Amino acid sequence: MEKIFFDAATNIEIPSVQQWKEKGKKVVGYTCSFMPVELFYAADILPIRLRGINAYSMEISDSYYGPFVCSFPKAVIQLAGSGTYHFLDGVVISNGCDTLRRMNDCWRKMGEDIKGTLPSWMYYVDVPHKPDGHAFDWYVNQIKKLIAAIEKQFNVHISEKNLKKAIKVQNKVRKSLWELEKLRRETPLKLTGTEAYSAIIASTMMPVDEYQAHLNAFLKTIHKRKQDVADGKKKLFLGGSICDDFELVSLIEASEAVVVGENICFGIRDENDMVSETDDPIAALTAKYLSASVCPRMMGWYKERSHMIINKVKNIHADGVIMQNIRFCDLHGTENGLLERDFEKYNIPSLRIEREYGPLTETGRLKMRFDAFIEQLKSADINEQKI
Amino acid sequence: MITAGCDIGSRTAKAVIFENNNIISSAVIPAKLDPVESSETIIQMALSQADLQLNDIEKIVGTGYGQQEIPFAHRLESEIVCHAKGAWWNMPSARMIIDIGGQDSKAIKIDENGKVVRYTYNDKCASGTGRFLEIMADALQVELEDMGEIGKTYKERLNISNQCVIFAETEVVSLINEDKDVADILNALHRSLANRVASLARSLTIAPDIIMTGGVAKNCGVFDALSNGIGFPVKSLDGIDPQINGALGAAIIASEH
Amino acid sequence: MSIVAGFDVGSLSTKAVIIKNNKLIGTAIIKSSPKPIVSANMVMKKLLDDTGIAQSDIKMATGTGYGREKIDFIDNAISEISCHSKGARWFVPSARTIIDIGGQDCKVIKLDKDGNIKKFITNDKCASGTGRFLDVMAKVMNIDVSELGTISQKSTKPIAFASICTVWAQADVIKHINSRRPVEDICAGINVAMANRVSMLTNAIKVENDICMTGGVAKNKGVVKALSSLLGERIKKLKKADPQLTGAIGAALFAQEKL
Amino acid sequence: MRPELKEYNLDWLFASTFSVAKNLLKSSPGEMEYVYNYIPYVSPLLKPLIETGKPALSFLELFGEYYTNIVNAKENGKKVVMTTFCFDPCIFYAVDNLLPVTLEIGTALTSLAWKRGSADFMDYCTEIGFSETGCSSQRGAMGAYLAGLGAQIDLVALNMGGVCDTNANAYNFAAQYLNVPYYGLDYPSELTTDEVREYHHKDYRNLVHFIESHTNCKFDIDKLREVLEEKRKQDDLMNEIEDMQRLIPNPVPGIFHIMIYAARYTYSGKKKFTEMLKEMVEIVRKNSENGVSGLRNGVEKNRTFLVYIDNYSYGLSLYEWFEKKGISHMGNILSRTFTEAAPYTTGIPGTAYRIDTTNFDTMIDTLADINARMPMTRTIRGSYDAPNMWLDDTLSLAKIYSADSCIYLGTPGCRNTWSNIKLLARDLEAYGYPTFIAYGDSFDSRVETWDMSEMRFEEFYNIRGLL
Repeated sequence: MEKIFFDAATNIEIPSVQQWKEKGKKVVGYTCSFMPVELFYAADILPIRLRGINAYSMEISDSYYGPFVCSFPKAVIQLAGSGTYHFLDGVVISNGCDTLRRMNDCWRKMGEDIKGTLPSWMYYVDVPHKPDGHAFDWYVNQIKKLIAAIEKQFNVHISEKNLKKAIKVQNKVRKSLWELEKLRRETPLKLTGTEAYSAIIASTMMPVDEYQAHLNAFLKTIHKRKQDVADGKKKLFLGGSICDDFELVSLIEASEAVVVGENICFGIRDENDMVSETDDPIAALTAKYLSASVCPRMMGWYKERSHMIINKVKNIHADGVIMQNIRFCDLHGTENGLLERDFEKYNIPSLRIEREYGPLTETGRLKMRFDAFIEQLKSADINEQKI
Repeated sequence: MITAGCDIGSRTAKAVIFENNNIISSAVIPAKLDPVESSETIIQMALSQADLQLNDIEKIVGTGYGQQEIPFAHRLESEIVCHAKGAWWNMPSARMIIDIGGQDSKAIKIDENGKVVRYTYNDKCASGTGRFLEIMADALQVELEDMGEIGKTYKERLNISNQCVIFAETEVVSLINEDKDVADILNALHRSLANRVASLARSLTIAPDIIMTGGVAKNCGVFDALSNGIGFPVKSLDGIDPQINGALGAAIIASEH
Repeated sequence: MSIVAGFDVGSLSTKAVIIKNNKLIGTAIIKSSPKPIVSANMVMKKLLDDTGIAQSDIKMATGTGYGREKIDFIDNAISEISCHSKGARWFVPSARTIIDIGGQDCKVIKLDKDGNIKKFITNDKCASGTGRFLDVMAKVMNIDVSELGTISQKSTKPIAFASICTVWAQADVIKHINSRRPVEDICAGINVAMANRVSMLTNAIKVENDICMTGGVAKNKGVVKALSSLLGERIKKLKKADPQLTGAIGAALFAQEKL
Repeated sequence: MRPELKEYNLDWLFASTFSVAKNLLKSSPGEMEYVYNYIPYVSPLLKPLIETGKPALSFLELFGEYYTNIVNAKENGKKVVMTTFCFDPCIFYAVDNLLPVTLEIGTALTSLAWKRGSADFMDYCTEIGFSETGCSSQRGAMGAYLAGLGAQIDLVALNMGGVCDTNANAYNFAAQYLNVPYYGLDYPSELTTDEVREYHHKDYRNLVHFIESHTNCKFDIDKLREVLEEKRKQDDLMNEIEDMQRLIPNPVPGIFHIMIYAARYTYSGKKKFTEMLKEMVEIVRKNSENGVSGLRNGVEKNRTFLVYIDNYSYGLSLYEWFEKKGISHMGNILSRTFTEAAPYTTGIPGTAYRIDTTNFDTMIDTLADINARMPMTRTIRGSYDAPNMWLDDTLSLAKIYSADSCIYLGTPGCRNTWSNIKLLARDLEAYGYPTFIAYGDSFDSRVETWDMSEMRFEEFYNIRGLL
């Protein structure tokens, strides 16, 4: 596996971020896939996704968040409270879900108690729960306000030219990521889900130019490979709650399976998942980040979502689907319940699990489910042969 | 004036006899299924140690989970008030008391007069209670009393993360399967418990001195880990078995009324 | 003559069976030690001692259960879901829905008419729907877990508990013991709380007849009765052997197929 | 779900229970006692309710009528819209052929009066795929409608987008599951800016269009005006009750909060609700003139403000416990009416609404403004400590009502408040309000039994010296 990607996906303050800082440049953390990273690159600021990996205890976050709350934002607060995010020059929080938006409140309160944990700049972006109409206009305005706030805070100017350039650069990354996705559909399959997924996560943690170079190199290596990593294994699709703790993917692949696609808040959806390079940049960013990023938080769009997900499962030729949700993530928990019924209609075998976010210290119970699911898929094969 | 405090918990029963601002005897036994039996046995033990009869005691205050069932109590008081009182009597500089009990854990904030200002108890399942250690001692087949010392000899830093005691037990079993050392597992358990309890104290905002009371305070592993979790040194009671603190507080309250 | 064995190393108990020509010729159940390998060796020794069969006579052995991958003398490992399905069909060939309440989790499995797994569901939420729940409660009550069923039968008024968390429920149980509520009502309340959790899981998979319950909890008449009434369906009794052996029997049957 | 439960239609059960129960008021005390023996699960609710006299009759008539209408909806050619509390349903009554079903009210009533509460319905939701950790307030009644044990739902419309994910998510699930049209209003995190106001208005116009297109009805301007004028009267009456609640002792009987809660989210804009409120005002006024507390024994020892919602899962146990201890229930977040005339909105521009019935546009804008200022849509949408949000509201209300202490009651399904309550409690304590966080579930007694909760309440009031 590409070590550079693996390191970027499993650590927070990676060497490339440190090098970026050493050049005297700024780093800003953000929470959701609704955040147009282009805005920051246009100001020569490095945007990184806030993550909660490697949080082994919750003694800090549990004193702000209550008990019946998803462990992802809790893990982020725990890390922030322990100083992991000390290098950030700012944080932008958006209302991806209720618990995430409350991270803003908990973080500020923590800043009163533990010195040095509050970044010098905290900004809240209000993402509407509708992708079109007046909500579109609202988000255009939110982006404009964010631009103004960045300009003021970091004493920079975000020009249209730079914005357009940043869009171009990100589109190139998206094209390469799509390249990667296409490779995951091929037989022989030349890369595992763990490899692909760590490359995808790394894209949110590394400066874009550096990332693009590594990704190009990685794609080249894959092309040269011969071995089929899916030989004798079942191809699975993974969906549901945010899952940057990709140990889960590795655990699935420790059974006789390989993950060939996901839909979990990272990566790109399809080849059209691009930002227009000709339209007004802010409208173009809104179209991509708001209108095209319909997630279960946008109530009333389930049909479009299920259509998109089922198509993806079919296109990647998955043998089955694993749908997971973090405990207390009702948005995905419920959507998984609806999807389960629809998968059944299309004869797509599926397995639904609920889990805690964070380090997998105990894998027995999960592994048993994955093993059994794969046994189920295999016994279905034997039956087909009989018929 | 001779008074007594009787603390009938879900796991242990404790009694303290108190005279002229002094503890004259105390006793601890494992709780019996019948709380009445527990209270009668424990008070008799404390009385015989002090060479006294039940009618020598002027006032008895009962506390703890089974307080309603103490036949001879003149007055009942919540564990929270009793623990606060006991710790404050022992150490007037105490402003925060952490008590890990059998069924729940509490963080209590008190003022300079020992009055409870705020308190909170564990909110999620029981991974922050004494039951947790008991179940784990069972799973690891070690004695409850030895857990602290064994845990101190740890070498590898392991982690137990599950929120649910029962699933945390699964984690422990899987660590045993991986041939992890018992000391390392114990150390992880102590940190896990201490961190859950630390969040209670943190949510009230920390105020020194912080005293840890209750039977679990005798477990040096949890005790040390608690200081780390809170980010502030935790103190133990001065010269008193932390387990009798609730009964002590009850006896003191009896003497005040 | 083919002798095969199945081992089910669970978190609470370890089970093993020997099957010869589709017939059960030896069984053993022991309490699990924390180390699965130790449990497996112990149960193996007991099995061999009881039946007088030599280990070398066992042509094929399959392991299942929590510690399945740690057993060194087995030829292959298969998940509990598959083994319980297989084993249940050995008891009741018409079984289509299998409910297994294990120490760490509860599983409901739906089979097609040929016994293939169509779908399964497990509780990930909390331990309150698992065998450990009953275990913890019995301990508080100071009775053996096997008595929960019989004692509860005398109850006319099961007590309602906080059934969302095992340990909160335990606090309730202690409270009721302290206030001297009848033991049978407490036991019945525990069984009903358990049955409630399991029925929710079972209904989620849409039951098909016949329904079987496997595992040790199947021996608890209180839970079985409460569950039947909640589901509005009869649960078939496993008669040919101890239901606790189902997983091990299924494992042995897989071993037999491999021969 | 228990097989025997599938025999009964929930709406029909309610319709008949309430219609029959109102006859009780005509009975002699002896006859009443006799009947209570036959209804051991409903009587703990009925007894204290009936003791309130006239308003009880109106309450029972109101709900008898409400559920009878729902039962007969299809026969009468009416469509049924599933909606949420904190949505003002008066808009639906401005359309001739539409009837709202408010899930949370159904859940609360089931929890209050049914033997096993709404536990079976809640579990049914889980069985068909809904998240078990979702809010219990919807899961209760929703289970019945999804299982086909209630009216057939034709459309789903609500206002919780941007305020509460779990809520909107539940309705979204119901709409997808039943395959019926869905419209959800969405709210930004702010309240008072022009940009937000414009967003509210545009969003609400889409709702109007949604209703018209799915009912094949045009809004009738006169009907709309009639409904809004009725609502104005109701607001005034509620404000009057709230204003008198400031007196010491508080003359408002605690159970009025449940009665108003249930009625305002089902019968807003309807005459029957106005009647009930008038009768309540009369009682409260009389109490205040006599300087009597609304508590049955007349002695007020403590005034407790509920910073979030109420509890319905233990029947009326909490209310009865308050009565026993001499604690005045100062209402909860759902008791509030954020009109311009409300005592706690004066002087804060943009936070209150004004009913303007000049023309169709002003009325639609009014409705948009009302919905944006319903208790939760107003208070829970932004950061807990942002201006005019949870902390601000709680502090000003606690002050206005001379509260001695605060209690948080909610459900483990509430992501918003469980993410913030520790912070809020800390702030309230700092302002001198002893605050207790209860872990039970307002609608599901299986989370924490009343025995355990009672012990915790008892502990809190004793230790903090509040009685």
